[in-house]
Amino acid sequence: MTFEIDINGRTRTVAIEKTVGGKYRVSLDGQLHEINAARVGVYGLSLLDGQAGISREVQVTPGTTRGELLVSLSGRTIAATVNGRRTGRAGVDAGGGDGEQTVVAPMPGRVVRVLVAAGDEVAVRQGVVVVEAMKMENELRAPRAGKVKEINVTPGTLVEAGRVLLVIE
Amino acid sequence: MTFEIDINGRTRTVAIEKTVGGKYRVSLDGQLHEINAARVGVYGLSLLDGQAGISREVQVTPGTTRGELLVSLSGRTIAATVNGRRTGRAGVDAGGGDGEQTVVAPMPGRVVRVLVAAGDEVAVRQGVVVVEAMKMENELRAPRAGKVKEINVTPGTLVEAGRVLLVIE
Amino acid sequence: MKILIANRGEIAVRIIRACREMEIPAVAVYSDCDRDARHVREADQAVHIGPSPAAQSYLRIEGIIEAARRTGADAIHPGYGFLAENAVFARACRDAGLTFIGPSPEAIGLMGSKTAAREAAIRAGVPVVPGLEQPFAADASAAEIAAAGAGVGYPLVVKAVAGGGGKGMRTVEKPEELLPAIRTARSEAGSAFGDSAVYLERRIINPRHIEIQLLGDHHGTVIPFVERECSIQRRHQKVVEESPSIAVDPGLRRRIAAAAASVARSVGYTNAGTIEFLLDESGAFYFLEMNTRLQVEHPVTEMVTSVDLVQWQIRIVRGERLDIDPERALSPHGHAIECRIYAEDPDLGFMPSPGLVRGLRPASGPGIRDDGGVGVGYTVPVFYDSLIAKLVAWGGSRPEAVSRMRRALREYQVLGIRTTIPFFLWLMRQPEYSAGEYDTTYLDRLLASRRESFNELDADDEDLAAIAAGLDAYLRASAAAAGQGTPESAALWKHAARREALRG
Amino acid sequence: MKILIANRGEIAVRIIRACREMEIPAVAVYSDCDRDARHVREADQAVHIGPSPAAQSYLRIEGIIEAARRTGADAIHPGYGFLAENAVFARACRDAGLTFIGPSPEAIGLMGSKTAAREAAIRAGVPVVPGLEQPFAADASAAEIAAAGAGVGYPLVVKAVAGGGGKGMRTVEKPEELLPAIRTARSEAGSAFGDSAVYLERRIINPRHIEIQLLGDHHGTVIPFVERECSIQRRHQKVVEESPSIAVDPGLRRRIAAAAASVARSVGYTNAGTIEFLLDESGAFYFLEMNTRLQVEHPVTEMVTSVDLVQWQIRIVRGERLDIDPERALSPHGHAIECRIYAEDPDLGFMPSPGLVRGLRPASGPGIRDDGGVGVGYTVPVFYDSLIAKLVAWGGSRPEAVSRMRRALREYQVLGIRTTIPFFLWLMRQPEYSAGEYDTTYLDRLLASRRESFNELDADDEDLAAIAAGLDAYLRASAAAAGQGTPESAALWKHAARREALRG
Repeated sequence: MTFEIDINGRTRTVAIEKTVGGKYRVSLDGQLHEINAARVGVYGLSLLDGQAGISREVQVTPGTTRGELLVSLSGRTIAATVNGRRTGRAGVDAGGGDGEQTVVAPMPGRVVRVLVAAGDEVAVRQGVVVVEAMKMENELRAPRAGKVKEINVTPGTLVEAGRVLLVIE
Repeated sequence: MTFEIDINGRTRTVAIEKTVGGKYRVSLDGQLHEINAARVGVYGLSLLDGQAGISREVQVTPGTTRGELLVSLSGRTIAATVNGRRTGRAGVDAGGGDGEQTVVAPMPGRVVRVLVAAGDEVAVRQGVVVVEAMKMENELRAPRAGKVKEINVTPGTLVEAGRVLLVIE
Repeated sequence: MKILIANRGEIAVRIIRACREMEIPAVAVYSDCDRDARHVREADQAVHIGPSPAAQSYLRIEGIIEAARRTGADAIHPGYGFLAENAVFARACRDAGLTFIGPSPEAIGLMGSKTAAREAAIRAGVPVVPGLEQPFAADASAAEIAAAGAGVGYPLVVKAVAGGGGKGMRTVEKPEELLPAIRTARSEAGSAFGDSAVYLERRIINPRHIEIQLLGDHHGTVIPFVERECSIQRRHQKVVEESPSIAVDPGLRRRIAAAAASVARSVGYTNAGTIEFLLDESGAFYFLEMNTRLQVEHPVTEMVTSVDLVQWQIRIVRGERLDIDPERALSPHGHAIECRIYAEDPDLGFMPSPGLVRGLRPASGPGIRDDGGVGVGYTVPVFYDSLIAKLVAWGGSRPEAVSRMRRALREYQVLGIRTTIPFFLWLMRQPEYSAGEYDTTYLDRLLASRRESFNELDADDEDLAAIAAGLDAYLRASAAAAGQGTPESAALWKHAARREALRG
Repeated sequence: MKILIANRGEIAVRIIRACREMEIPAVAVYSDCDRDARHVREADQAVHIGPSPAAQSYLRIEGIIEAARRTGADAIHPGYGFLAENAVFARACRDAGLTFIGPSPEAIGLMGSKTAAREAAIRAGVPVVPGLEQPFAADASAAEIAAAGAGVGYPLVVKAVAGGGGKGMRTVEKPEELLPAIRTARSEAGSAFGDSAVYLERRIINPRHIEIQLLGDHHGTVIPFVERECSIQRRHQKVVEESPSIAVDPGLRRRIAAAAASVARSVGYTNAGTIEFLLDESGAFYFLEMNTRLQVEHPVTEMVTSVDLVQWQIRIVRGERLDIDPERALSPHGHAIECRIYAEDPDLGFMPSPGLVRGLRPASGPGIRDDGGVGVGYTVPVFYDSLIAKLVAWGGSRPEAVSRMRRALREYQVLGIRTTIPFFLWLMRQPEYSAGEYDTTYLDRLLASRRESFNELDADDEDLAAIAAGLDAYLRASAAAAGQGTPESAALWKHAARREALRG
């Protein structure tokens, strides 16, 4: 089986072939790994990589938006989608074409400030909208550099989780 | 729905009727409880009982023999079966009629000593067979008082988990 | 005695633990979204007190007093936040014949006002940060405000009179920023504490935030403890606390502790409280405010002094005498560090990350204490503070505590939502942090210049992450094809297969 | 440095934690049934070393040395049990150019023999329990054995020369019981340690088991620590350990510690080791044996002395000098208690209860340390010791530690298998235990007269247990009818419904 994995902003091709007794021949972008894998708990995988038996426990759980997976190891968590854009499973976070990205409200709240205007150039992680929720003002940031294409809210707007606030192209 | 629960050696009749929003009218042997129940995790139930909201977290998991449930609360764990003997789900631990009980090997091992003979009267929790396993000699005990009906092993016998060693009637 | 805990989350769980150790029944209260919260599951009784918004549940005084009455509780522990520093609530408890586990309503009323507390400190001969002695009137004109700002001098800090925890607080560098800052601080303070009054304080340059925990009994004894160092703050919110402070030597410790105790004694303070100070580069310290309650960061004090502060809060209201050796209270045993694990995404500017907790494995082992507040299957709600656990590491020395914290952070698993764990893993590697060279502005300065993700993996780990995502999809597809359903049922199936194998 | 851990379970996890804190890569080894064990998951590398029976994996010296070679490990930590006290293994490591993290093969060989160790103690001027100075020959006649028994006097104890942990040990009250006891002890010792030699010791009446942990560096320094009290034993196996002992005052502490240190110095002992003593009612103490390794119960010492023993084991082999203040090592800070959580059913005579761990929530919070060895989804195998976790409670005083232990035991959840937690909950309520009035025979005497279940619930809890079993069946039936499958998927469904509700 072959999967296209979008992970940490890159697309990787993972081809998996089961060999014997929990062992797998995995080709990652053409590079071969001999992986010994065991399920641990509901979301966990214990991986041993190669002769040296490099050991990592990796947790793969559904994320908070549809189709997104959270992959955790070594204390870090990164987002991934599997065959994501191709199967059309992308949910509220899908901004459209490859060139567009949206800023969505991660939880219900009230828009306090809009820090950019349509047409502005923004840098990656630049603050764009401030939403008050969970008793704090929270600055939402641009997921990538680009130009602000549209702004769907104004200060005072009450938003639900998942609401698209702004589109960057 | 009504269930017959064998728990801690007693049979209890539990009739359950859902009312509203996680609340249940539960009749336990005819005595009424207003229970507010919430699932917590895969096996857990958070119960609030009555106006006083007596709170207990109860974990109900499959046990190590078929059909047996382990019910844990307040740091203790007791065995239960639901409609057990009636639906014929009882597994290796089913000794037959209500009057019979078996002593089974809980893990693979070697029989070291048999402490009783067929026909002997035994008291509840009296040691009956010693099995060496997990590096220790382990004394298996009678689950209830009665008479030893049959003995299926002799010292030296290698036994698997679940093997019936002895029947008490 | 039976104690109702007028709170939720980790602090409610912490108080339940103290109750259980003292064999006192504990009653929880809960809002709609907290039905399956951990504090409800672990209490002996639990009472529903209203809808999810705090104003309709955890902040509703009558509902809480009614819950105590219904369950036969005769004492109320307020935790921190919510009603903990609300003199009206403390008085309502007294009027209802319930013991409020905290200071008197009078002490809360006095010290809960930052401006009144400053006056008390001045009377006790303790230096305060220069600033206004009165809050602005609600209708203060722009000109009045500008004049007051000029009088205090820039940079200055706008502070809410009520509350704590860094809410309703703004730093102002230049006169033209003052009005907008006051507006925001007022609105935040109003929604957080129901009191929008604000005042001004001079901003101390490169200060450390040092605070003194103290306990006072009803027999006139006040015991101050070794200081906590809380200078690691993000936008005035503490995120890491330690005890002792690397910047405080035994002589300074005695002087600050004595100052704190004299303020507390001067107002007849009882129960647990904390006096916060700013320490400047010259070693001078200034009274900042008093928190008339248990603090979030109380565990670091417990770990270096062997004192259970929550148990003492209860013993004090029972009339017991403090029998803690004052010398030991000021002699730290080892070093403790606390990281506040928030349900926030550090890569999105610490945006809250509420949601379903799908898996949870707190760190444990040598020197580690986890004060957790959530369980697996619980949905972290959008209605409250996003603190889900406090991870505390103890070591014989500060470097040992830091090493343990790093190890524990890597061990800690919270699945399904984002947390601040990756941020702490990064922070614990910063050379200034390791060296203890920081002040309250350190973290904001560091974060302002940072653009990289806190979740960066090295190339090999990123490869394994991709492989794991692929294998996960592969195994799920295979299990579905084999009709085994979820991994849970697959695990059962594997177990059955193993048992067969052992028999064969 | 890279350390291979030639062990499994909780002690392997403990050592991995120490490695991580010291930033040393850790390599695990595993047998067939341990593929998904926690120590494999948490190590940096892991190597398969053979089938499940220990003789074919964890006890196979060549396999372990080969694993070290393959992964580039340059040091081996043996943990306890398995090869930890095997001089042949320690020598094989040395020959392979690997650092053995423990004493020299010579010290292991000398002190690992109980009879040789007794001679060493006698030479160091330390009193020993009266008994045989040599083990029986394999072909000793019944008459020789009877004569030896009469010489030592009854009651006496048959003891294996090798090993430890209470295995191969039998108490004999009357001459006619001696031959059968020797037979069983030999067979147990042979299968546990590969050495069936046994000898006899006089049985001390109502003794306490007191032991002294010590560390020795390669520069001639030996530091003894405050004693551990390990008298709570079931059939010679420790189940609860504490530090300090309620029966030892500072004067006695100094004398026992000095005796232990002098034995260790007399044999040039290095690294971690423990000398066990019996303490009789008059306050006299007798050398019993030496364990030339880390002990299961080392955490209680760590918790009252602030010393990380495992880290020190590593630092010592690196050539570091012990810089621990000897005064502090003998001055306990508070009180610590450890309960060994075994996968055993206390209601079936502590029968092993292997099986799938379906859920796990260790206790945590103030004063609690969990040294766990298993994870959710792991099947506790039938091949090894059944210890799955060590729960340690610390308090400012012994009563405080006992209260915390009780609280933590109630909090601890291990789902799917039986454990000894209910037994400990019962033990912690026994008046003799609370008062500290016990000796090594206490627990066996108490258990002999006991017939009730350790899992007894009060009537209300038993009602709720029945209701829960019914509700569980009801909810599973409803979920199945609604096509929702397992509770896991139901939880997801609930989560989705909530999100919808929040939007609406």
